[in-house]
Amino acid sequence: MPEVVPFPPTQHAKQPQTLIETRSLSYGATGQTLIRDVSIKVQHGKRTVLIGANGAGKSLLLRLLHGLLPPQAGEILWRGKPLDRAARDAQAMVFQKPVLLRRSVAANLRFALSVRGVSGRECRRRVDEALELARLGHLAHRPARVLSGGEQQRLSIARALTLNPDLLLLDEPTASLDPAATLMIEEQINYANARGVSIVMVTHDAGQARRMADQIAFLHNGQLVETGPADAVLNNPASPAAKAWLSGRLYTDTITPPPGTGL
Amino acid sequence: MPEVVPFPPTQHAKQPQTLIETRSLSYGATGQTLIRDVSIKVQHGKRTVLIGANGAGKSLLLRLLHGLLPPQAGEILWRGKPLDRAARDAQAMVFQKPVLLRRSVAANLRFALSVRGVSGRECRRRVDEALELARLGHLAHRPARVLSGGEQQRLSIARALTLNPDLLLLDEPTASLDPAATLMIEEQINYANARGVSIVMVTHDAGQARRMADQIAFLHNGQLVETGPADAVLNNPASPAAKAWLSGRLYTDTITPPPGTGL
Amino acid sequence: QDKFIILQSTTSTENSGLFDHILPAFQDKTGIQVRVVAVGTGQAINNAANGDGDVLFVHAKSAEEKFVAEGHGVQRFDVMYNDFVIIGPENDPAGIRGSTDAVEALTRIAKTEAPFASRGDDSGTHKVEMALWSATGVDATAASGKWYRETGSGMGATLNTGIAMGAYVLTDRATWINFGNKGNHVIAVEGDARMFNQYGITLVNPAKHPHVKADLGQQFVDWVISAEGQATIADYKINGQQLFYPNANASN
Amino acid sequence: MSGFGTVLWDAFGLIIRADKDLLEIIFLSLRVTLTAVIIACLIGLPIGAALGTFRFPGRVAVLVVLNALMGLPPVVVGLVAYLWLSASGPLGVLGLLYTPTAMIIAQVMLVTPIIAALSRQVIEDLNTEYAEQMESLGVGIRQRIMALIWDARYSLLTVALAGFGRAMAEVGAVIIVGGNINHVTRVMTTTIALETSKGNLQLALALGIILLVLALGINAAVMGVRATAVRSAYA
Amino acid sequence: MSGFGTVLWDAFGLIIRADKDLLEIIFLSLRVTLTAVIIACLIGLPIGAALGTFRFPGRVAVLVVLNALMGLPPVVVGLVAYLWLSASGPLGVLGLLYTPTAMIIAQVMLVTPIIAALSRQVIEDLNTEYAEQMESLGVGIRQRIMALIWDARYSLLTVALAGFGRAMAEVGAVIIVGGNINHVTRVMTTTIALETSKGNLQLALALGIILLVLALGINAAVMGVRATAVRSAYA
Ligand SMILES: Nc1ncnc2c1ncn2[C@@H]1O[C@H](COP(=O)(O)OP(=O)(O)OP(=O)(O)O)[C@@H](O)[C@H]1O
Ligand SMILES: Nc1ncnc2c1ncn2[C@@H]1O[C@H](COP(=O)(O)OP(=O)(O)OP(=O)(O)O)[C@@H](O)[C@H]1O
Ligand SMILES: [Mg+2]
Ligand SMILES: [Mg+2]
Repeated sequence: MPEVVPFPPTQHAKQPQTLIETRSLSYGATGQTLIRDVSIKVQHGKRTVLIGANGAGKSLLLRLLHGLLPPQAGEILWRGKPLDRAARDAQAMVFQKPVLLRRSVAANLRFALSVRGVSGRECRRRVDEALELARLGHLAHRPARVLSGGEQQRLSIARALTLNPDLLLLDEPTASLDPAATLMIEEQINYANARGVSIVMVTHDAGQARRMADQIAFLHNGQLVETGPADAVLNNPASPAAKAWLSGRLYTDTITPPPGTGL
Repeated sequence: MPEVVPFPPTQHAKQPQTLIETRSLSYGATGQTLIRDVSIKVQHGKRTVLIGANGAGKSLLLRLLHGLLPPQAGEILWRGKPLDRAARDAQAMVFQKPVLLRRSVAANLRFALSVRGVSGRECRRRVDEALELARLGHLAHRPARVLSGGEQQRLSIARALTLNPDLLLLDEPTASLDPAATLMIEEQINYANARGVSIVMVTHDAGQARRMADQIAFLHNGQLVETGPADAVLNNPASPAAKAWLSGRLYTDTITPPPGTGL
Repeated sequence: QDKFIILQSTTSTENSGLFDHILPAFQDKTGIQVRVVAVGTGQAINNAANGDGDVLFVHAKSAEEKFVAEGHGVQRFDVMYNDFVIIGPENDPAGIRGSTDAVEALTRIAKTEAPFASRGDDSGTHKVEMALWSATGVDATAASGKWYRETGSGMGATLNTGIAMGAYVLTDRATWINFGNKGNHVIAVEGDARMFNQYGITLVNPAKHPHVKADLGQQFVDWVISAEGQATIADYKINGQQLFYPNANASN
Repeated sequence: MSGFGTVLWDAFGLIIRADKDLLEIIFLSLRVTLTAVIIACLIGLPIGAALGTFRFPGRVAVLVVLNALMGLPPVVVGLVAYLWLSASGPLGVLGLLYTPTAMIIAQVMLVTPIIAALSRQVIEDLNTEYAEQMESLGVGIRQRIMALIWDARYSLLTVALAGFGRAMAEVGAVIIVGGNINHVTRVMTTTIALETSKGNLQLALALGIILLVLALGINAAVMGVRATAVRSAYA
Repeated sequence: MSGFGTVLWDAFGLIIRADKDLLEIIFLSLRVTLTAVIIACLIGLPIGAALGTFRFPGRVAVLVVLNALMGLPPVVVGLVAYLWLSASGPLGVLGLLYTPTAMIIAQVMLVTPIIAALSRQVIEDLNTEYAEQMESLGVGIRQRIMALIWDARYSLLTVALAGFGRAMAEVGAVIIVGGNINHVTRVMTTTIALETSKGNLQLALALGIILLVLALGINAAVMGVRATAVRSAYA
C-alpha cells in the first residue's frame, strides 16, 4: 500500500509540548488490576499509536484518557491540569464498537453537532461536509443501525471529526474498513493532524502503525512496556512483548517494563 | 507474515462437489435492492473468501446463505435441496459484531453446546477445549460482555468451532484481533477445514485473502463481479472493481458483471 | 348551569333509585341541580362535617343529632321512613320464614348456626342489626368468620355476598326491592316494629362552613319536607310497591 | 341467573343500544383518563429517564421507593387527594372537590409513579448502550434525557399504555374525590361499581366490556400509529 | 379534622400499636398477593417472552388485546370470577367463593396480562440483539424463551414489581370474590375501603401507610437480592 502523502508540519508550535499525560495510572474492576502503573505523555500535535495484544488494556487506557473511567490510582493531566469536563469537550473519541443513535445517519451527525451548540445552516453545512468526507451521502436518510459494519465505523469517525476536537482518540478505527476506506480515513486523520489535532490511535495493523505513528506506546497485560518514536519501536523493538507482537507470535509472560520507558 | 503450514487434503472426496449454491439470488429492504442476482457455488471442503468494499453486501450474503434472511428472488440450495432448518444446524456463523449472552464466558459456550444436545461431562470437556483453543481459559468466569473487543471475537469464533459444523460462515473474524491471535485463528480455521469443514469467510485484508482463500468471490454493490481461484483473482483481477480494491483505490461505478462469472 | 348543591347521602338511598325519581321534579321547579355523593353513612357525615357538601341526607338519627349538636348542621328534619327486612334463602335453613319477630328469628339463626351476613361497617343498617342482636343476648361477633360473616361492605355488596353464600341478611326494604341479583332469596322476616328505618335531612351549617350554599340548600330541605316533596316521595313505587313513607309532617 | 354465557350474551345486547347518558359517561372517562395519562407521562418520563441515566448517592433508595409507589392503593390516593381538596383542606379554596379536575389529579398521583418506575427500567436498558457515547459527546442532562426518551419511544409506548390501563380501570381514587355524581363525575368504572352494588351484574358486566372495547380501541390506535411510524423509520 | 398533618401524625401512632387482628390481615394480604404474583409471573413471563420473540400472523392484534387487558377493570375481573365460582356457576362445585383461593384467582386474572404485556416489551428489546445469534445456533422455542427470560431477569424484576404493586393495591376484584369477610378474607385494601366508608379516614390512612411500608419492605428486599446477585455476576 502506498505511503500517504506528507502533510505540512503542525502550525501550533507555540502550544505546550505535552497535551495529556498520565502518572502511575492504575485501573481495576471486580478485584482485578487491568491497567497497572501506566505513565505516558501524549505530545501536542503528534500522532501516538497504541499497540498491544488483545486484552492488553488499550481500550481501557483510551477511556481513562477520555475521562470515562475513574482511575483507581495515579492521575491524568490535561494541559498540565487535572482532567475535567472541559477537557473532555476538547476531545472526541471513536469507540471500538460504534455506538449510533436509533436515528438516521444525518440525524446522528446533527445530534452530535447540536450538543456542541452548532445549529441551523452551519449545522447543515457541517453535516453535509461530514457525509461527504465519510462517503455516506447516499445513505444520509438510512437508519444508522442498518448500515454495514464498515459504514457504521465510518459514520462514527465522521461524527468525531466534525466536532473539531483538540485530541482525537481512535480505537481501531479502520478495523472493519475496506482498503480504500482505510486509506481515506488515514488521510482524514492526517489532515486533521495537520490542522493541529493531536491523535491517539489503537491499531492491530503493523502497516498502519508504520504509516501513521509519530510515537508508539506498547501495552502488555495492562502495563506500558515500551514507548518511543515509531521508527525505533517498530524496527528495533526492545521488549520481548513488542518483538513477539511484530512477528505475530504469542507472548504470554508477565514482565516488568525496562526502566525509563516513560515517553 | 509467514504462510501457514499446509494441511492434509480433505478426507471427504466422496461428498458432492457443491455444498451450497445460490441461483439468481436477490434481497432488498425498504425498497432498495441490496443483493442483486447473485449466483455462487461453494465447493465442499474448500475455503471461499468473500471480498468487496464496505456496504457491498458481504454480510447480507452470509446471512442469506445461513438462512437468516428470506431471499426476495432466486433460490439457495444446500446439498442440492432447498435450505431448511436442518441445513442451518449443519452450519455455524460468526457474526461481524459478536453477539454474546449476558453470562460468563464459559456459560456462553455451554449454552451453545446445550442447544446441540451436548451435556454433562462431554459438554465440560468441549467447553474446556474451546477455552483452551481461544486462549480464554483465564477468563472463563468473567462476564462475556466486559471482554475486550478481540477477546469477544475469539469467544464467538470458539463458540462456532465447537459446534463442529459442516460449513463455517465467518464475517471478518479477525478484524479486531492482534497479529498473533489472527494467525492462531487462521490456523484453527485451516485445521477445521482439514477435517472437512467448508469455509466461507469475509475479509478486508488482502494478505489474509491470499493466505486463506481457495476460491475468491468479489462483491460490488450487491452484485457478484468476479469469482475464481484465489491466485487468478488476486494476481490478475479481471473486473475494475476488484482491481481497485486490491490497490486500495475507491471504485464507485455501478457495473454489470462480465458474463459467465458464476463460480 | 351553575346553580347546584352537593348532597351527601348513603349508598342504600342511592341504590334504591329514589333520587332519580325526586330530583328531576325539584330541578324542574327551582332550576337547582342536586349532585348526589353516595358513600357509607359514616363517610357521608364525615364529608359533610368537612364542609364538602351542602345538605346531609342519611338514616342514622343519633349520629345526625350529634352532627347538629357539634355545630356542623343547622337543624335536622325527619323526612321519611321505611323498614328493614331479613331476607334468606328459599329453603329457609333456620325455619324463620313468615316470622314477624326479628329477635326470635335471629336467635334461631344463631342456634341453627345458619349463615348470616352482616354489613359490619357501622352503617345505620348495621347499627340496627347490632341492636337486634343485643336484644337476643347472643354474641354473634364471637362467631365471626364462622356462621356469622361480617362483609365490611355496603348494602349492595353485602347482598351480593350474602345471597351467593346462602346467608340471611338484614337489609332495608327499598334496596331489596330495587336489587337486581336476588337469586333464590326471599323476605323471611318483616313487620317487626324494631326494624323501623328513619331518614333525616340536615342543612350543613354555613356559620361553620361559609362557602356552603345555604340558600340553595335550604330550598332543597324545604322542598323535601314540603307537601309537594313528600308527595313525590310517596309516589316512588317499584312494581306497584311503595318504597318510602314520608313522615316529615308527623315529626316536625 | 342461568349461567355465565347468558349474562355475556345480554351484555352484548346492551352495548349496541348505547344511549346518551352512556355516551356522556364514556366521554368523561376518556377525557379524565387521557388527560391524566398525558400529564403523568410529562412528569413521569423525565423522572424515569433521569433515574435510569444518572447515578447519585441514595439512588437505590429512591428506586425502592419509586417501585413501591407502583403499589400505592387507589383508596389511599383518593383519601390524600380528598384531604387536600376538601373544603377544610389546604387546597379547599380552589373548589375542585367533586369535579373532573379532582379525578384527574388523583389519577395523576396514581399513574405517575408507574410511568416513572417502568420508564426508568426501559431507559436504563437503553442507556447501558448509549452511556459512554453520550458522556463522550458531553451531552447535557436535559438533552440526554430527551434523547433517551426519544430513542426509546416505541418501548415507552408500552409503559404509557400500562399507565393508561391502570387509569382507565381505576375506581377507588376517583370515586372518593369525584363522588360518582350523576352527569358530573360519573365515569365508566364508578358506574360499574354502582350497578354491581345494585345487584345489576349483567349491566355491570356489559359496561365492563364496553370499557374494555374502549381500551382496545385506544390501544389499537396507538399501535397503528406506531406501526406507521416504524415503517417509515429508524428501528 | 384539623388538617392533613394531624391525620398523618395520628396514623403513625396506629402503626406502632399493631394488634393481632391487624397482623392477621397483613399476613393474609401478603399471602394472597405474593402467591398471585408468583403464579402470574409463571404464566405471564413465558407468554410475554414468546410474544416478544416470535413473529406470526395476527401478532399485532394479539399485542393490542394484551396491552388493552392491562386496563381490565378489577370490578369486571371480580364479577367474572364471581360468576364462575358462584354456586350456580360452572366452578361452583369447588366451593372456592369467599376463600383466599378465590382472591388469588382474581388477582392472577388481573395481574397476568400486566406481566405478559410489560415483559413482552422488555424481552422484545433484548431479542432484537439476540435474535440472529439464537436463530443461528438453532435454539428451540422453549430454550430460547427461557434464555431470554433469564438474561433479562434484572429488567423483568421491575415488571414483577409492577405486578406486585397492582395486586397489593387492588381492592375491587378481591372484595367481590373474597367478600371482605372478617377473619376469613379481609385484607389490607378491603379494610381500608371499609374504614373509609365508616368515615374513619385517619384509620384508613394509617392502614394505607402500613400497606405502603409493606410494599417498601418487599421492594427493598427484592432490590437487595438483586444488588447482591449483580455484584457477583453477569451484567
Ligand atoms: N468491567 C470489567 N470487568 C472485568 N474485566 C474487564 C472489565 N473491562 C475490561 N475488562 C478486561 O480488561 C482487559 C483489557 O480490556 P481492553 O478492552 O482494554 O483490551 P484491549 O487492549 O482494547 O483489547 P482488544 O485489542 O481486544 O480490543 C480485558 O481482558 C477485559 O476482559
Ligand atoms: N435492513 C436494511 N435496510 C436498509 N439497508 C440495509 C439493511 N440491511 C443492510 N442494508 C444496507 O445494505 C448494504 C450492504 O450491507 P452489508 O452489511 O452486507 O455490507 P458488507 O458488505 O458486509 O459491508 P462491511 O464490509 O462494511 O461489513 C449496506 O449499504 C447497508 O446499509
Ligand atoms: Mg480494545
Ligand atoms: Mg459486513
